[in-house]
Amino acid sequence: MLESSPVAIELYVLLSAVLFVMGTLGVLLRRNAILIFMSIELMLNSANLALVAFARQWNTIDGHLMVFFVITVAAAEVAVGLALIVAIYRTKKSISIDDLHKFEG
Amino acid sequence: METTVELILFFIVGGVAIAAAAMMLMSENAVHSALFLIVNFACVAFLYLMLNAAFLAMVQVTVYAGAIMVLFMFVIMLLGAERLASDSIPRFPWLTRVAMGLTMVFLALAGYFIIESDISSTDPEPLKPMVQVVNTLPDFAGVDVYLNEELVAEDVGFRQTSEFVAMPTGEYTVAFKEHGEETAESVALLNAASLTLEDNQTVALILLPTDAGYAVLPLEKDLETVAHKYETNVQLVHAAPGYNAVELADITKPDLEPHLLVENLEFGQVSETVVLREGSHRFALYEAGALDKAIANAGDNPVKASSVDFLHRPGASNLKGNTTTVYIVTPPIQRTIPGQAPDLLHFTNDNRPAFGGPTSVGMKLYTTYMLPFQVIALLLLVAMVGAIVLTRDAVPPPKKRFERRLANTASTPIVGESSQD
Amino acid sequence: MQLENTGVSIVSAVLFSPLVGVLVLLFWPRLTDKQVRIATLINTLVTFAFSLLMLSQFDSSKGMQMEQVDEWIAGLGIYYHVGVDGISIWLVMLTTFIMPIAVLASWTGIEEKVRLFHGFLLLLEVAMVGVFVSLDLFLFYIFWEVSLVPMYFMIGMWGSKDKVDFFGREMEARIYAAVKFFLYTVAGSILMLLAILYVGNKAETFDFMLIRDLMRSGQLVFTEETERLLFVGFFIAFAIKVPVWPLHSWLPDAHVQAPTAGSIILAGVLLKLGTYGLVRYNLEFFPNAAIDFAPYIGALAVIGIIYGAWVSYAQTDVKKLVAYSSVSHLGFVVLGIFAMNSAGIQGAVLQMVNHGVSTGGLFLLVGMLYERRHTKAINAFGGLWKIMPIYSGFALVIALSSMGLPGLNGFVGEFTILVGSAGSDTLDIWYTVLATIGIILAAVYILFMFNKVFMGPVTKQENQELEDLTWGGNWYELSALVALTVVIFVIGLYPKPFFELMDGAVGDLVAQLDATLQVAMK
Amino acid sequence: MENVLTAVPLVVFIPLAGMLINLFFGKYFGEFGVGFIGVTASGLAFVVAALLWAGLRDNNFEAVVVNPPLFDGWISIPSANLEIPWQFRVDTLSVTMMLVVSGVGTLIHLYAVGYMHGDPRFPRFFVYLNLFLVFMMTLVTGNNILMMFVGWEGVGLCSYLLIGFWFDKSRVFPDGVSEGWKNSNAARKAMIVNRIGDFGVLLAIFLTFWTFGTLDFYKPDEQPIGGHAEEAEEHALVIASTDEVIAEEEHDLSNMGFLNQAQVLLSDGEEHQVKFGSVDLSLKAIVTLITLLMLLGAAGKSAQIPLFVWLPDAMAGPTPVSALIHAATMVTAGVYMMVRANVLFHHAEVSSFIVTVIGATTAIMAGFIAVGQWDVKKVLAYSTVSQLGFMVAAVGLGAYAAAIFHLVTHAFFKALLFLASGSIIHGMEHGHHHSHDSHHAHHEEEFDPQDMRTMGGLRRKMPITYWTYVIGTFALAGIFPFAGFWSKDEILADSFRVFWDEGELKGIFALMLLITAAGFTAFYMWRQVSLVFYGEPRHEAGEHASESSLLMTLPLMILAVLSIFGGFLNTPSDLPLLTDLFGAHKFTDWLGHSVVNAHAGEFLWWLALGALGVAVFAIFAARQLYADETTSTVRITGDPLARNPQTSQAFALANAKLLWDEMYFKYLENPFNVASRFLADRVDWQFWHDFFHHNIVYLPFDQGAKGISGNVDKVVIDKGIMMVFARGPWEIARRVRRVQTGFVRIYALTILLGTVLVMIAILFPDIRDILGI
Repeated sequence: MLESSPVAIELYVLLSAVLFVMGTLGVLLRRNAILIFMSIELMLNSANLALVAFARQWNTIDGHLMVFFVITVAAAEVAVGLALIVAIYRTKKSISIDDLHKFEG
Repeated sequence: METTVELILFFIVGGVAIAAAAMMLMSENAVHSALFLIVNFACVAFLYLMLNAAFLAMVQVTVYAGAIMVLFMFVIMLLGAERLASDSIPRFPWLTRVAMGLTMVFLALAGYFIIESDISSTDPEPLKPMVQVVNTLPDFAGVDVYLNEELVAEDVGFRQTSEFVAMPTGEYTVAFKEHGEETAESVALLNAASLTLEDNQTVALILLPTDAGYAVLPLEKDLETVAHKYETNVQLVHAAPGYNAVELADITKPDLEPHLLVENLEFGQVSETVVLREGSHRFALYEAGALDKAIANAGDNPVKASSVDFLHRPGASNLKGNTTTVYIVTPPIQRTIPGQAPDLLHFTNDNRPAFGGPTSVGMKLYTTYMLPFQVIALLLLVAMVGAIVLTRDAVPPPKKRFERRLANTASTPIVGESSQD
Repeated sequence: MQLENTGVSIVSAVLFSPLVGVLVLLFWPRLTDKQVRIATLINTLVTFAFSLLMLSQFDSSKGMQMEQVDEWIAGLGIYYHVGVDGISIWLVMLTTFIMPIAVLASWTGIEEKVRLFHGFLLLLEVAMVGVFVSLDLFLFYIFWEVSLVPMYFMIGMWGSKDKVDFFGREMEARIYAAVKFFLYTVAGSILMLLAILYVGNKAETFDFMLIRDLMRSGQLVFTEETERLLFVGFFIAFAIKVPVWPLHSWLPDAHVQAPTAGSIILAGVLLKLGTYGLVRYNLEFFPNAAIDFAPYIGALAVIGIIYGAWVSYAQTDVKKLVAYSSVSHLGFVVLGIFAMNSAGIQGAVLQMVNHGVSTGGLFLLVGMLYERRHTKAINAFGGLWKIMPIYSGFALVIALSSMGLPGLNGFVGEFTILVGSAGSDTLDIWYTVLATIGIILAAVYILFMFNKVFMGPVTKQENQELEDLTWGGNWYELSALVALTVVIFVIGLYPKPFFELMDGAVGDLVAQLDATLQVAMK
Repeated sequence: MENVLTAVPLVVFIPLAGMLINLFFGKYFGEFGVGFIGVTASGLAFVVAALLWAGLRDNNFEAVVVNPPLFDGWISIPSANLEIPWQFRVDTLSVTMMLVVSGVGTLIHLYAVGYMHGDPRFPRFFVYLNLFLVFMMTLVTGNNILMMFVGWEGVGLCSYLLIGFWFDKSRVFPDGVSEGWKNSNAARKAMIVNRIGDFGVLLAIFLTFWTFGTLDFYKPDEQPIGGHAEEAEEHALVIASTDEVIAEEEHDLSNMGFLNQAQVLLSDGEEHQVKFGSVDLSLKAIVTLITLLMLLGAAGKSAQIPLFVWLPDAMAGPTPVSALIHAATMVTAGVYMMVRANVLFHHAEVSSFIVTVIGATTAIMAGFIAVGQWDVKKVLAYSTVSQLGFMVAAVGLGAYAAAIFHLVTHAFFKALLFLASGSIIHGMEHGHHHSHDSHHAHHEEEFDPQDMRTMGGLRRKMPITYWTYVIGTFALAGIFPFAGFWSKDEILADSFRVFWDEGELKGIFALMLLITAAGFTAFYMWRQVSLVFYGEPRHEAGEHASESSLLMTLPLMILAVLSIFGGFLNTPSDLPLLTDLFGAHKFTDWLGHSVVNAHAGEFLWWLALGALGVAVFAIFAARQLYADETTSTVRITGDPLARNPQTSQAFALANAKLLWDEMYFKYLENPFNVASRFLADRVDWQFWHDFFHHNIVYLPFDQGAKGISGNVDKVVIDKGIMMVFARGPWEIARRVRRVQTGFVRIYALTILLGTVLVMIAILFPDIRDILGI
């Protein structure tokens, strides 16, 4: 039986919320597609942190598994997303998200 | 004291994480942003460690900070995209204010949720009690054991143990019958009219014969204990009716005095857990007080293990780290011969793996989460193929390249070829 | 109601092996059109090889066999349950045999979106085989509906370039035909779905074998009214697909507009889904209603036989002529089925195969002509025998087979059906007499077509330079025709093994029908 | 020699092999090779047939059933008790047919090598001829009626292919139709008319199966009951007694072919009911039905009223085809079938009567038409129809042996006549070619080498043809001692016997009609001989005509010999000298081993002399009548009969073929076509496909939908509610649409906004608490 965490779990979750909000801001405010991607990664990470914290609190390993899956999906997403960016850059010569509001080559 | 240290650490690391995130957001250079993000990820990994998620911390560093971020860096460098997007004129000047406002509202709400929800005071889900059967009944080839008519162990042979079975909390009546006898009535057990199972309990039910019939001895085991990696737990159970109290000693080194582990254990009693180093051990079972007597007799001479009369001395047993071994004193197989020494039986359980370690994650992953795991793997595969397809250039067919190479060899042998690639 | 899961059966291999091709076509980048065709051909041939293997393992002394059961939606009593018996195995064989021919038929005819087309072909094969082998009503229904989709696209995307006048608005004929085909069939199958759901609910399982056992043991009984309604629900779906007169008006459109491969499959296999359903479900599940309705359905069949033949005689478009001849031929099949005796049903099953081969062959021939001359009008030809002797030789054999010349396959089927209907307890002798007139009319329209196209002097300049078949030039056409011709002769001269294999299954069915009939007659 | 009987499949397989070889490799062989293979295949089949004949004699004339190799069954449905094997039957009847088919066939093959010389599709012709032999042999050797039917349809197919063999001839007739189309249409007509007959045969088969449970004539270990095989010692059978004999014996019906079953069941004098679907019929009625349906089949194949119309048109095929298929062999298949089923016909009095009437009427009708024909082959074609009428009438009269006997002799002399006419045509064409080369002026004129009006005087140009033709004519006309005399006399004698001894009306009816028909026969034959051979040539083609090659004349000579002596096969019993020389009704005895009801007729002196007198008179009359024509060198414009007002109408009628074709077109073909077009265009397409589908199914749906959205809408909804429900959302949509800018960041912001709103919604109770609302 695991002892309860020395640091209150709420603190972890709050930290996660703060990071999430920062990620959100990144997505909203930056125009560089790569940076937006990185912000999304940040958001995913903050969610992961919350998951791990809850897992610690409730003493189940399932949260960890969820994080594991999120990491995997994130990897997949990054692979495809970056590939998209590269492809778009080839045709548009720009990765500014504002230049991409039309589906045309 | 420990709490304060951790708290301080948390604030430092959390602060760094937030700072790194902020720097990532604000830095104009994409490369810098990426580097800051790495710092942030490292901080999160550290927090994982503090939350007993050692395995995930490792994955976080290798996969995220290592692989994914390298990918980012690579793409940034490939496109030369460090400052690309900032040249254009900002399109939605109002967006900054709106976004800030909305996110702050979001944060406030989330914070309200978190604080109101009172996570820390919520107790974790209790574990269901686990039951295991140990058969020391020499009279039967195999027994089926029932708890309230529910079969928990089937065909457990003499000196064998069954797998753990999770049972709901509650009162139970234990009964058993010989395996394979379809019609046989279950054999009543003398002292086990009822057994109470509680949450988080791990119980080994030791079936043992008594002079009057058959009895069950519930042995509560603490498999949670995180033993040192190189240590092993040993317990002794006296389950031989009609025999006097016993004591157990470690006689791994025969020339030294036996190291007494358990003393004066009466029938039906269970000893405390003794922690030993892992490795090969020899034990000897004595009648209670026999060792003291021998020491007293010997006086100043050192008592050699070999010289003390013992009840039973099994061969060397190899005890592995992070396990619990239970030694059970049972009556001899042939009970008809009076005065014969009791037998010593042992069985070993692995202790539960540490929370958050690779073993626990892996066990869960390969059992409960097998299907999602495969789906995720497939997804990864598809993403990989997709990435290849997307980034694939309009490569001229290989045949053509071959022709070109031929043409080049005719004119400028090497330079022409490399320039094509 | 529980079924034990079993191991993988060869039936599943036959069923799903075309999916391999679909995956290859989906994911293998940069296949040239030719490679796509070759891959599809190989895939269909492998499927055919699998089905031959299945045939070799078939034990005529057993009923349903090579079954595979896997839990699917256990809560609703729905299983993945497949297997073959003497009836379905021949239809599976027909399907796997026709598919390579369909691929060969589109070897040069399809030039746009080749990969997609072949993907649809393979998907269609899965669906069609699935209908024949599925032993679960739910599974059956799914395959049934899936079979519509590829055909819908095949007609709609690769169909002819004709235009039709639709209420004063010009419309692509192929779109019109595709939509009509789709709507007709779907309209019927909705009724079937209702009936399936009712039966499944009442039996608490969707498994064909379980329901059959329940019915045979008298544990599942419908009232007379219900049984009739259910019968009609199934029948209309199948009748539209067959098509039984007067529900045939989608057929000429679909056939004429479809690409060659589409026509071959449509005539060769898809229509058989309906007749197969009649044997498998209507007779098996609702024998009382079937006996009650048999005279009326028999009448529709006979009308279809004569009407189809008569109407096809007046056609000016070769493809339309063949399409109407299908109405006539399938009238025979329906007649045989509702004769409800062994000869009739076995003849019907064999005739399904025969019609698939000979009418499929006719469509193949028409397709070849269309590719060469880009017209299907009968008047545009004449005297082709002189110009294309080999092609015409094959055309003669296939036309004669369609006409029912003894010694070729068509005769064996038609004869057996008519023997059955002549001795039927459900149909009067007049049905046979009138149906036999259909045989005369078959000669009338087939010979009309053959004479106009192949005989007479060559009068049109365009026809002078048509290319005949050679191994070097167009092996794909020649090999498809050779394969069809071989089957035509084999079934015509030695149909014994075909009957032998289906005798057990049909005998079983007929025994049940006879028992019901005995009760009904008292 | 009994073992030789198992070789019977060879009569099918040898021609099959020949056909396959020529089909696949014929184009490499050249004419000689192809012809050699074709003739050899046919000749070998004849050798096998001859061996079978010998073997059968050694086997005490007992029939043998042989299973072919490889094919251990054909249609076999155990659960329906339907078992139809491929089995060959060797008995005296089938061997007779085999000998005729392969014997005459070989000669015609040989002839065809010469006749078809130079044709671009020479190999194909021999493929068809051999294929025809395959099917014809299947027809005559099949042990069950369905196998016979295979051959039956197969020969029909070959007939179709061969009639239309010259489908590509582009010569255009005065009526605007090219010869190719005429040939093709003639082929199609033959096939379709035959199919109508097949309709009867098929129904007969179904009835047979459900009545007797089998389609085998006889089972393998079975001999015909009541035939010679059982009472080998007796020569002439008296039918009345056999019935009683049969009835007394015990029989296991389940293991019998249908002919024996019928024999047993019909002989015992009891009423047998047959349950047939929902109908109960007596066995007698069923047998009557079966025989009538068979008659329909025979009428199709053997060109009887009303289905004979295809045979004259079938002359469009090359002449060897006309000789082989449309004179000697295929057209006799109907007679063969009826004789094979003689048990049934014997017991079906009504059917027999109708058969007699049909046969006799056909004989006289066709004889009459033949008088008015100008085409040399058409005359022979109608003659064939007429002679087939004789045979059919013989069947109806119960003179089965006589029918087959006439079939055999007819095969000889009619094949001879056709081949000779082919030789004439060949000669005329040759002459035409020759004259063309010298006189180019006559180019425009279309020349028909088959028109007798252009011939004349060929006697000197083509002596062999002339002599053989005259022999054939005598044989056909029934001049003593040629073959036709004997066979025709036997039929006439039988019809008299039926009338006199049994007092049946059909006897006298047949006798009168057949004698008249015999007179017609002699008349039109001599008319033909006069017009073709006598006098002076009336066309330069005739002047340049020359005798055909030996390859063509050799078969003529052989057939001429057969036509002279063929009749002695079956000389009557009490003739002086001839009976001692050739034995008494040998052929009938031989046939009696398989044809149960075969019986030898008496020889009636007065009848034979009378018939001979009629023939001689007719020949004399023709000679007188056409003597004037033959001496003229001007082309005949009209027949002497047409010029005579008393006979002109009759001649016109004969010339117009009694308007059969026109009638068929008017009352059958045209209505069928019109109805077909009406059904297809009006009923199926305009009404059902377009009108019903569009106006009944689609439009109401469409209108209904529009009605709801239209009328109801315009009045009620459009004015009021529509504005709210329709215009409102539209306006909203118009504005909201602008949100879809395509800018991802705006979307992200929207998502965030949504999230915040959701959170507020969740928190709403708390907020309410806090605010104290």
